[in-house]
Parts: sequence; C-alpha cells; structure tokens
Amino acid sequence: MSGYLPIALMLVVAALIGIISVSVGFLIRPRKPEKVKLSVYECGMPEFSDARQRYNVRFYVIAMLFVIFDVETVFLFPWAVSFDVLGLFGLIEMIIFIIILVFGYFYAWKKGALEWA
Amino acid sequence: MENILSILIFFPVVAAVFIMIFSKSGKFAMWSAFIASVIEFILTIPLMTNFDKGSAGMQFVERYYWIRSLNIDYYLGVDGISILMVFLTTFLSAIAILGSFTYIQKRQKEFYVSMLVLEAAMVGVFCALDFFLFYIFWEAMLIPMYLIIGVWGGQRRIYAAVKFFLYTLAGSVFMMLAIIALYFKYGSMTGEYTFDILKISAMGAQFPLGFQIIVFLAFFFGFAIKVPMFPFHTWLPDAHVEAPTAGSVILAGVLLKMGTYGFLRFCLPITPIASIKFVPLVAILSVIAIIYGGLVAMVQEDVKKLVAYSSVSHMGFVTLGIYAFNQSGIEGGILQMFNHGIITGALFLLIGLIYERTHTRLIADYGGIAAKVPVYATVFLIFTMASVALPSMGGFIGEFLVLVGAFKAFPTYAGLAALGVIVSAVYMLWMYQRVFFQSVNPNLHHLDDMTVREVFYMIPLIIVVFWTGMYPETFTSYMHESVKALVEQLNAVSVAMK
Amino acid sequence: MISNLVSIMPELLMTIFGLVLIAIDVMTRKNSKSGVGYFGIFFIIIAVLASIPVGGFKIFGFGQTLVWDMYSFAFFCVFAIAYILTTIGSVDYLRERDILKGEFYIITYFSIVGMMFMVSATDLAVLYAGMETMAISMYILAGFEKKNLKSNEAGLKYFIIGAFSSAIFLFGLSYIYGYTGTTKYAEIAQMISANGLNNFNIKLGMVMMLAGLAFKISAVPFHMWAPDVYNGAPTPATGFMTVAPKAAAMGAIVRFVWIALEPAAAQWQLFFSILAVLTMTYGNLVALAQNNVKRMLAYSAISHAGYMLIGVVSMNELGYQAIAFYTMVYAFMNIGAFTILSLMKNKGIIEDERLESFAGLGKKYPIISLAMLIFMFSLAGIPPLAGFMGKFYIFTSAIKSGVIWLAIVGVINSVIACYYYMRVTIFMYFKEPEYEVTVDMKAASFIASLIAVVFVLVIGVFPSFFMNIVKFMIV
Amino acid sequence: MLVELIFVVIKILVVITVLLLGVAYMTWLERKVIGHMQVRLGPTHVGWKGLLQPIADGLKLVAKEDIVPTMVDKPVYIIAPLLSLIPALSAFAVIPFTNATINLFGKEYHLYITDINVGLLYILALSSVGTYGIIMSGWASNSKYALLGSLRSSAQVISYETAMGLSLVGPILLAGTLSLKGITEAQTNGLWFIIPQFVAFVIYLISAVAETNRAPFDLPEAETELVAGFHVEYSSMKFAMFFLAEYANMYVVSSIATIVFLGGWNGPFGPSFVWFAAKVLFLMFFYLWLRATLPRLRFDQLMTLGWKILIPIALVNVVVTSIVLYAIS
Amino acid sequence: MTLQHYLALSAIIFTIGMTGVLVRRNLIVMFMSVELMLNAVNINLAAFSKFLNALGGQVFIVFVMAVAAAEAAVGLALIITLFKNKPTVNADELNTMNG
Repeated sequence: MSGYLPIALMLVVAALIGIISVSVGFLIRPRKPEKVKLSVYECGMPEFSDARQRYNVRFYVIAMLFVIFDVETVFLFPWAVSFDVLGLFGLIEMIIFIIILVFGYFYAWKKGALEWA
Repeated sequence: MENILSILIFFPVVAAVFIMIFSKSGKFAMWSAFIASVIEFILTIPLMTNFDKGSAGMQFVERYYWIRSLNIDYYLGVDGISILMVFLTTFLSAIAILGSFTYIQKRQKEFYVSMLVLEAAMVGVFCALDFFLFYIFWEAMLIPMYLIIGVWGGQRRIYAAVKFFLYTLAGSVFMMLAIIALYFKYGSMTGEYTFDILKISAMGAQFPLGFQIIVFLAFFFGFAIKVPMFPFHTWLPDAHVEAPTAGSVILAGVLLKMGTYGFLRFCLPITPIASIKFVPLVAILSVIAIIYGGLVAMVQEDVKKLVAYSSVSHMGFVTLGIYAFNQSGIEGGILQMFNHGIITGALFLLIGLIYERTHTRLIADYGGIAAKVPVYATVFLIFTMASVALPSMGGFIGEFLVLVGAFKAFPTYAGLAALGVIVSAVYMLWMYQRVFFQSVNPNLHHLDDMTVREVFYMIPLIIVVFWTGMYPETFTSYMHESVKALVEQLNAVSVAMK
Repeated sequence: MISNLVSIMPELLMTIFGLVLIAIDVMTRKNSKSGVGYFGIFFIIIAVLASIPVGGFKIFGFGQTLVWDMYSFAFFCVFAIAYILTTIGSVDYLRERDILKGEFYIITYFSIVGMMFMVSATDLAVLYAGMETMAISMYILAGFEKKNLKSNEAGLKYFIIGAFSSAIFLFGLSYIYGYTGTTKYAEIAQMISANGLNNFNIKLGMVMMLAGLAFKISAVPFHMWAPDVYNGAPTPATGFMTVAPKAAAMGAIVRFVWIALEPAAAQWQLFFSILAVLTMTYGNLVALAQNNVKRMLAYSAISHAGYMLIGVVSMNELGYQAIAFYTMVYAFMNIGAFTILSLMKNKGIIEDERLESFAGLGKKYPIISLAMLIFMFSLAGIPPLAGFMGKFYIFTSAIKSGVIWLAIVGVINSVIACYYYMRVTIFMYFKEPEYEVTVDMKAASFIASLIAVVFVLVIGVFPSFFMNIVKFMIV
Repeated sequence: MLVELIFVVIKILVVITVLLLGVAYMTWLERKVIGHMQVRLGPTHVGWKGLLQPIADGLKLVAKEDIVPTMVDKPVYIIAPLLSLIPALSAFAVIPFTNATINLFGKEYHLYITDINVGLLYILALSSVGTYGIIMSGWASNSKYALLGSLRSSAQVISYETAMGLSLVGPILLAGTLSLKGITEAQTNGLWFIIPQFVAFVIYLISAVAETNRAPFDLPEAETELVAGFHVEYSSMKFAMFFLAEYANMYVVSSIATIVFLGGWNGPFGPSFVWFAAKVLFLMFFYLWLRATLPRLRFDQLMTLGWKILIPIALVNVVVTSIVLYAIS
Repeated sequence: MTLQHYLALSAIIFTIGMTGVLVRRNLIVMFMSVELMLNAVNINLAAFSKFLNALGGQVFIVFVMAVAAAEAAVGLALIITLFKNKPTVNADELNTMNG
C-alpha cells in the first residue's frame, strides 16, 4: 500500500498547485467586465446561436471504437506481463483473442467507421 | 384384422388430408367425405362380427412403443363396452356428414375435413388403452369441434364455441394431473412406471383411499363436464343450439357419451372405493339432472334447446344406471348411451332439415305443419316416441334396465328418476303437438317435405331404433361379459370394504 | 489443455464461424444480405453436428469453470433451432422494412455464443460473461429498426433495465464470492452443505443474483421491461428474443440450482414456486386484455417462463429435462407464430398486429391461418401438438416431486391462457374482415413457418426423439 | 514513518519544481530553437538571451484579467483546466528518473517518488483523464470553435491512445512487468528495447506527438481554422494551465519513451540522472524539430494514419513479438 | 479499514446508483447510475479479493469493466438513434407503446 501513498500525495500537491495558481492573481488582476468582452468569440460578430448543437456523429463513432479497442488493449497488458507463466496455451488464447479483435477491426473498416470524409 | 383399430382411427385422417389437398370444389369434398365415412362404417362391420362376445377382455389389441422414455405406448383395444361406442361413432358420423350436404353452404372443404378429423379422434378415445394416448385423443377432439361450432354455427356461435372449449378443457386438465399422479403412484407401488389403463385398473382397489378420492374427483370433474352432469351442464345448451346440425348430432350422439364412458372405464375400476363412497353424490346429481333437465326443457321456446336439455335429462339416466353398480344398471346405462346417441342425433337432424327450410327454430313459429310435410311429421313422431321411451323402441329398453338396476341399489332415487320419464313424455309430446298440429302459421306456405336424400339417411336410424327396441340382445350380448367382469370387481371391493 | 479446448469447442467453432460471417457480410452486396443468414444456418448446423457429445461424455474445462455435456448440447439445439427459424422467417420482414442487414444475423449468431457459455457455465464469472454477451446483442436486436421509434424505445428500455438487472446480479454475485470465497458452483455447493444457508449475506447474494437472472427470463415481478420490448422490437427479433435468451437463462438457472443450490434445494423451492405462480398468473391475466397480438404474445411469453419455472421448482432430473424440452418446443411454436405475425400488413388504418387484422384471415389465406391455428393451440397446450407435450412433461415433473398444488395452478393457468390464444383463431375463422389485410407470404417465410408447423406436429405426435435429446446424465 | 512522509513530500516538491521550470524553459527553448531554424532569433530582450522571458510571460498571465464569458457552464469551465493539469503533473509520481539512492538515518531511500507494479497502466489511465479536461473545456465554453476543437482533440487523443497502448505491449512482453522501474532494469544488462521493438518505438513516438496535440498533429488548436481550439475562451492563469498541461504531457510521454524504449536511466558511464535527462531532452528537441519541419495534417489524414496504419501495425507487432518470444524461450 | 468499511461504501454507492436508476428520468443519468452500480460491485470484488487473498475477484473486475465498456457503446448508440427520431432523453417520454 505504501507505494500508493506518494501517488496520493502527488495528486494533492498537483491539485494544490493548480488551485493556487488560478487564485493567486485574484488580488492583482483587473476586473472590468463588459458585455462584448463577456461574449464568446465568433470572429468578432455577435454570437449566432448556442454552440451546443448536434455535431458530426463520426466523433461518436470514434469514441465508441475507442472504448471497445482500448478495453481490449487492457486485456493484453496482464497477458503480456505473465506471458512466461501462461506458456503456449496463453499464446494461443491471445492469438484467438486478437483474431476476433482483428475481425471486428476490419469489419469496422469495411463498414466505413474509420473513414472521415 | 389385427390392425383394424388403427385403420379405423387413421383412415379418416388420411381421407381428410386427401380432401384438403385434392379438393377443388365443395361438392367433391362432400362426396369424398361421405364415401370415406361410409367406408369407415363398413370397416366397423367386420369388427363387430369378429368380436368374441364370450370374452370380457380386450380384443383386437395393438401395442407399439411410442414414447419409451416415459413408457408411453401406442396401445389400442376394444371390449364389449367400447365396441358399441365405436359402432355408434362411425354410424352417426356417416349420417351426420350426409345430413350436412345442404346445410353447410360455406367453406365445405374445411367442414368435412374437420368432421373426419373429429371422427378419427372419437374412435381413438374409445379404443385407447393407454392413458396418455387416451388423453391425446380426448383433447384432440376439441379443435375440430371448436371450429365446427365456431365457423358454421348460428348467431352466438363464437360464445358457444369458446364456452364449449374452455369448459371441456378445464375439466380435462385436471384429468391430466390425475393421470400423471396415477402414473407415479402405480410406479411407486409396483416399480413399473406405465400409463397402461388395464394394469392401473387392475391395481385399482389397492390405491389408498385419500389418493383415490383425489383422483376420483379430478376424473369426475372432467367427465361430469363432458356428460354433462347437473351443475356443469351450462355449456351444453349453448353448444348444441349454436352448432350446425352435424355438430349437434356428433355432440349429442358421441361426445356426451365420452363422459359416461370415462366413468365406466376409469372411475369405477381405478378408484372403486372412492366411487362407492361417492355414489350418493353421483346419484343425487343424476336425479337432479333428470328432473331439472326435463323441467327446463319443458319451458324452452326453441326446439333445439329443448332437445338439448332433454339430453341432460337422458344422460342423467345413464349416470344413474352406471352408479347402480349392478349388471342391469350398467347395461341399461350403456344401452341408453347408445340409444340416446341415435335418437337425439336423429332429432337434431330433423330439426336441422326443417331449419334449412324455415330458418327458425322457435316453436311459436311453427304449427300445423303435419299436413304440409306428412313424411317429416311421421319420422319426427317416431323419434319423439323413441325419446319418451315408448316400449318397442330403443329408449324404452335402456331406461327400463336403468330403473331396474337403480331400484335394486337406491330405490328412492330410482323413484324420483321414474318421474323424469313422465316429465320427458310431457315436454316431447307437448312440443310435438305445438309444432305439428294446431293452427298453421301463415308464414309457412312453402314448405317442402323431406327429399329422397333426407329420407335415405333417416331410414337407418329408424331401423336401429326399432331394432334396439325389439331385439336389444344384438347389442347387449356384446357387453355382457365386460360388464360382468366390471361388476364382479366392484363387488369384490365393496365386500372388502365391509 | 486439450480438454480446455474441447470443452469450449462448440463455442469456439461458433465464434470462428461468426467471424467468417462477418467476412461474408462485408463481401456481399447490399441486396443479397440474406445470404449471410443462410450461411449462418449452414454453419450452425455444422457446429451442432460437430459438437454432439457422443455417448453422453462430459468435459470440464478451464479449471472446472465450464462444461460441455448433453445438457449444454440440448440447449445448443434450442438455440440453433431458434436461429434457423428466425433467420429464414425474418428475411422478408427485414427486406420489407429496409433493414435487411448482415448484422442482424451476425448479432443473433454471436448472442448464441453467449447463450452457450451461459448454459455450460459452472462458474459465475463465465455465466456473467455469457449473459452479457447475450444481453448486449439483444439490446441491439431490439433496437434494430433504427428509424422506428418503437424499436428505439424497445432497445433503450431493454438496455436500461437489462443493465440494471445485471448490476443487481453482479452485486449478489460479489456477495456470494465474498462469503463463500469462490465463484465455482461446485465449491459454493460445498460451502453451503458445510455451513448451511444461515449466512444472511450469502442468502442476500443468492436472492439478488437469482433476481438478476429472473429479469432475463422476465419472471414477475421482474418482467416490467418485457411487454414493451417484445412489442417494439422488430417482429422476427421478438420471436428470437422470447425464445433463445429465455432458454439460455433457464438453462443457466437450472445448472446453478442443480449444482450450487443442490444442498439447499428445499429452501429454494418456495422462492421459485412463488416466482412461477406470479409469472404464470400475471402473464396470462394481462394477456387476456390485449388487443395487439404481438403484445399478447409478449405477455404469453412471460407466462411461459412461469411454466418453465415449474420445472425448476421440481428440483429433479425430470424437471430439468422438461425445461430443455419445453424450450425446444417453445422455439418452434413461438417463432412460427411470430413469423406469421411479421407478415401481417394492413394499409395503415390500424396497427398491423392488431387482433382485428386477423379477422377473416381463415377464408382469405387458409394455409397461413391453419399454421397460425396450429401455433396458437400448441401454445395453449392442446394435444396432439408439441406444446402439450412440453406442458405434460413439466407437470409430470412437478407431480413427481410432489408439488401438486403448483401443477394445479399451472393447469388452471393453461386453461385461462387458452382463451386469449383462441381469440386469435376466433378472429381468423369466425369473424368477417373489417379492414383489408394482406399477407405477403414469400418463399422464405413460407419455409420457416412450414418447418415450424411440421415440427410442432411431429414433436406432438412422436416426441420420443426429441425427448431423448434432452435426456442427460446427472452430475 | 514520519521521516518517510516528509521525505516523500520533499521529493514531490522537488520534482514538481523541476518539472515546472522545465516546462517554463521549454517554452523559451521552443521559441529559440524554432527561431533559429527559421533564421530568426527568438526572444532576446528579457534577460540574457531572453532567458527571463518565461518568467515574464508567467507574471503577465497571472496579472491578466480573468474573463469568464456569460454563457459558459461555470463549474465545468473552472474545473476543466485543473483536470488537464493535475493528471499531467501527477504522472511523474511513478517515473523512475534515476537509480541513485540516498541514505537517511540508516535506511536507503530511492530518489524517485515511488514505484508501483502497474506504473505504465497508471500513466495511461492518467492520460485518459486528461481528455476529460479537454472535452469539458470545449463543452463548457459554449463556443463553436472551442467545441469543435475539443471534439477534434479528444477524437485525436483517444484514437492514438489505442495505438500507443498497443505499441507498449511489445516492450511489456519483453520486460514481463508493468513497473517502470522493472522495465528500466530489464534493459540494464541487455539491449535497449528500441532495437527489438523499433516498430513499436516509431508507433509510440508518432502517437505520443498526437497525444499531446503537438505539430504536425495540432489540429485541435489550429490557429488558422479554429483560432485556438478548445481553450479559445480561456484567459489568464486558466489558459496558462492548459499550456502547462500540454508541456508537462510532453515531458511525460518523452519520459515514458525514454524508459520503455531508450533504457531509461541506463547509460555506459556517469550518473544515471543525467542520462535520463539527456534522453528526455533529446526527445523534447525532437518535438520542436518536428514542429519546425512538418506541415499540419488534415483531420482525415490524421484519423487514417491512426486507425488504418498505426493500429494494424501495432497489432502485428504484438503478435510477432509474442510468437518470436515464445519460440526463443 | 476492515472489510466492513469497503462493503458499507459499496453498498452506499450501489444504493445511490439504484436510486438514480429508479428516480431519475434522464436516460443518460440513468445509464450513469447503472455504471455507478457496477462500480460498487467492483469495489466489493476488489475488497473481497484482497481480504480473501484470492485473485479471482480482481480478474472479475476486468470482466465487469470490459462488459461495462461494451454496454456503454451499445447503450449510447441506442440513445443516439432514439434522439434522431425523437429529440428527447427523458425516459417518461418513451411511451409509444402504452398498454
């Protein structure tokens, strides 16, 4: 457990640095809000509409692919660590696993999930 | 000859499939169905002639493995009781099909297919010697009958069909549970798991009383609905009235008999002790059915409904006779079953053919038609007389034997039942008077008499009615031995109980 | 190592074939996607034939976490049947709605892999993995018709409640793991027989876990998703969903009860019997009130889960066999019914699946109506149709184990159920049509319903062969 | 125990200080190096050779007005920069930059902060958290540029994260551990993993550049089309924090590359820390070099490169490595 | 930190998640609540795994996480397809099939 205590401390320190550096200028920085300054940037024009509109679904597809592939990658890590212990059977199993992954990958490819045009 | 029962069961099915596939017109369907049913009837004749009347056991036995994992066999056979029922079934089916030629105007093909399938299932019920097989046939009758009532029936046909179906099903599912229970009970007692009706029957007396009572009640519930006995009879008027003629004929002629057949075949031998314990219940319900059915019939305005309620009354005699537990009572009951099938079937056919002409069944719409349709009036009179049990006609012998048997067993009930005979005379004759005599209803100017075809199918019925009335020995000789064996078994049990 | 591979050989084969299907899907043109399904049929038949456990052998794999035996095989047959019928029967429906995509078949195919893991699992981890493989595929299937709001809703509802139920399942599982120290069925059984079931936490875990499984079989009171999902999903998908996942969850429950709960069987009998009674009764009573046949069949699917649960309650070999047999029979009759239902079309006046659509069908389309009649009466359990054999088997098992009251409740329910199945036939045969309805029977659907009808009849009359398939050896 | 704790805090403070200084002077170096490459001088006025420029920039940012536009989702808007910075800094908790030890009160202590057996996984996890900062900032700003920038950025980051993760599997196979110290030690008496895993190294390097949104993969902040990307609405220290996070992340990925592929602290002679720093700085220089050399990719090219080229190669690399490894052993 | 502490924590998180699913009507929030429940399970498994000194629980967590990822992918896809047809994420508006 002791290995993780420094990490917790590190997180705390990092957070403190962040918070402090945001708030340190609080006393000295000017504060002159005005309407135009407080509007969001849109090439200098008054803002047109709310920005949170529907956007390209491809971003979503990419996110989905990532979730799947990344989690599959996670399975590779423990396998790689204990590769020696698992031996041939582990290798075969992981190759099967990767084959399934590859099929899914090429399927996504062929279906155009990886295209961005 | 050894496969005659299978042939009897499956020939109509084959014919039905044949009709379904090859029939292009209704006419073709109806003629081929008729021919098939006549062949079926002809096939029963060698069955009757080759039957060994001197034996109480099962004959023409067939047995093949069917579902080995549960020891279910394809097991058929007939004894003196069931052979008469098989005869009745094939006989009435042929006549009912012939009687539908003009009555059924729409979707003839389907109708005749249903009739043939129904016939096969009915024969199967009477021949089955394996509980499971029996139950299959028993339930398989429901679908064609349901369709016959529902598709070709009268105004309230849907209601009637559903009611018929659900009542019967409700009764029979408990029977199924009883059958399964028997299977395990017999298995645990002997180590042999089987659905063999004969083997289980032979063990009947040894089942513990509590178990017998449960099984008896389950069976009783199923059969009483089918008979129908007094509190369970409400489906019957609806079903009979709404069904097409052929449906009513089969319903009254054969289906009702299955209930009483079930009592004879299952309740008595398998649960003898419980049966003896429940004699008062059954006897009282029978007497109520006889009198109540008669009284209700008296006030009916619809001829068909009247006949339907008369069935309740007549079937009361059957159950009364069976539960007398003596030779004459049971034989009378069986004979009454047979006769009731013929007579009520004929009455329904007659009502059907006049309905085709007038499209009404209300007594008030008729009157004085005897002069217009003399042949019809004569035939109707014959069956009315048979129904009120005029001596020399079929009905008399049956009711007489039942009453003789019942007097031996329970005189009070028998006395009350005898009242029922009088009631039946009242309502039948009164009905006959109102329909055929009195003043002519002005609406009935064009009324044709019976056609040759109609006369042709009434003749065999008339012959049988007189035959059973004059010379019942022809039929009773078949059942003597079987009934004797049954009575002996029951006596042994009742002696043991004392 | 070899035994490991052999023990998952069927699943492995199915996976490989599934991957091949993906390749085929990618390579076929848009208008010939049904080929993917047909290849799937071919593959699944090969897989079934290749995985028959000759002589009733039984192979444990991966440290006794799963097993391939006759019992798994019986359920594999059920899944294969469901797949084959759904595939053939769905082609026309999917093409009509413009959702004939290879994915439909691929997802169905992979869901079967999950189901196979479920029934052959002897370890909770494997069970969970299989269950989720199945469930996730099912969410997609339910929402497969992307442009149809109903289908979207079905998919989402199924998803939210399905995920919720798996979370409950998992929470229970974690307790069982924590307090017994194992996830293997056999070791759980040892723990129970050693210590009894007095530990509250284990009991809680069991209840939560079984509740999670009960969600999957749509047992009351965990059924609330079922009607909407079954109603909204594309009809062939519904047919599949009412059969295969239910069979798989049943198989999993049976194996769990059979091995892990064996020492405490008597205590769990009550739990399952309450579940069974509620499920049957609720499903049937609500089905009575439905005017949409699809929804009615959805509720009937709930009630059928109740009948199957009777087999669990029996806690004897016969009951477990009965469940396998029942699911097999149910596959034929229910998918058959859904195939026909998927063909009903009227011109936008009322919903296609309304009861009124069936009015007068008997006259207009006699063959289709006859098939529907057979399915309905089979579902109702009228002999000599297959449905009766299933019910008979179930009730036999119940009586054998002495829970006669449950059998009585069961038969009363089947009588009630009869009424709503009959309503369909009433409309088909006894009523005149009010709306113009067309049934566009193409070759594929015809073959699917024909297969179903033939098997419903054949199993009804000659059940021996099929009963022998579900005969398995006890552990 | 207390001593240990204090020592750890000191180590953390030192590391963070060094890191922040490194970040600050990286900005100076960047301007200088790129300036010289483009035959300019870069900053010269503040201090000798402009050496105080980063300090001046920092002070300026602190003193600037902190504009929070009216339409933003305020809590998210404020948390977003923190969420970028904290993971970037925290990643250094597990980086073993030297094998030197120090003896305090009779007990040996490492100079790096800590070593855990899942160090690599920890860093990958933290870098995923950083994505939240980006997407939250874009969403909270309620600006079209910011939103599009953040979406692009997160799409890019997650796309290359897969390739990056896969490319690390090969070295892990060789080392047999996820501990960064363990990986370094595995290279002490053998080849650096860059030799057997050169393919993985290249993939990792490309992914690392993309991960940190650096040129030529700096689409999220492409000035010409997106103005500044996801942090367009940020000013003052909040803006600075995104900046800090970006450079800190560059240090993180360079350190990982050093440890996993370049042997970490291992060197033929001299103190280990120097070797480590030299390798990291070389990689940092490489970053600048890239920025000065390569034009920006189009977004579809970027995605194609990530998904269609790097991932398959990385997968093949994993399979080949494992098979070869099995064959050898 | 005894086992009970972990169990209590996970029970609380689980309850929060469960309440979230049952009470909230925003589909996304409901989905997130489900994920919360899964994480409660993970805490349980990790705690048990630690105190039983058995690795099984931790392996299980990887399972759960993988499944949760797949579920997320599918679930969000379903929400998106719904949104295309009917711009809502309110569970109460999923009422096309009432009955």
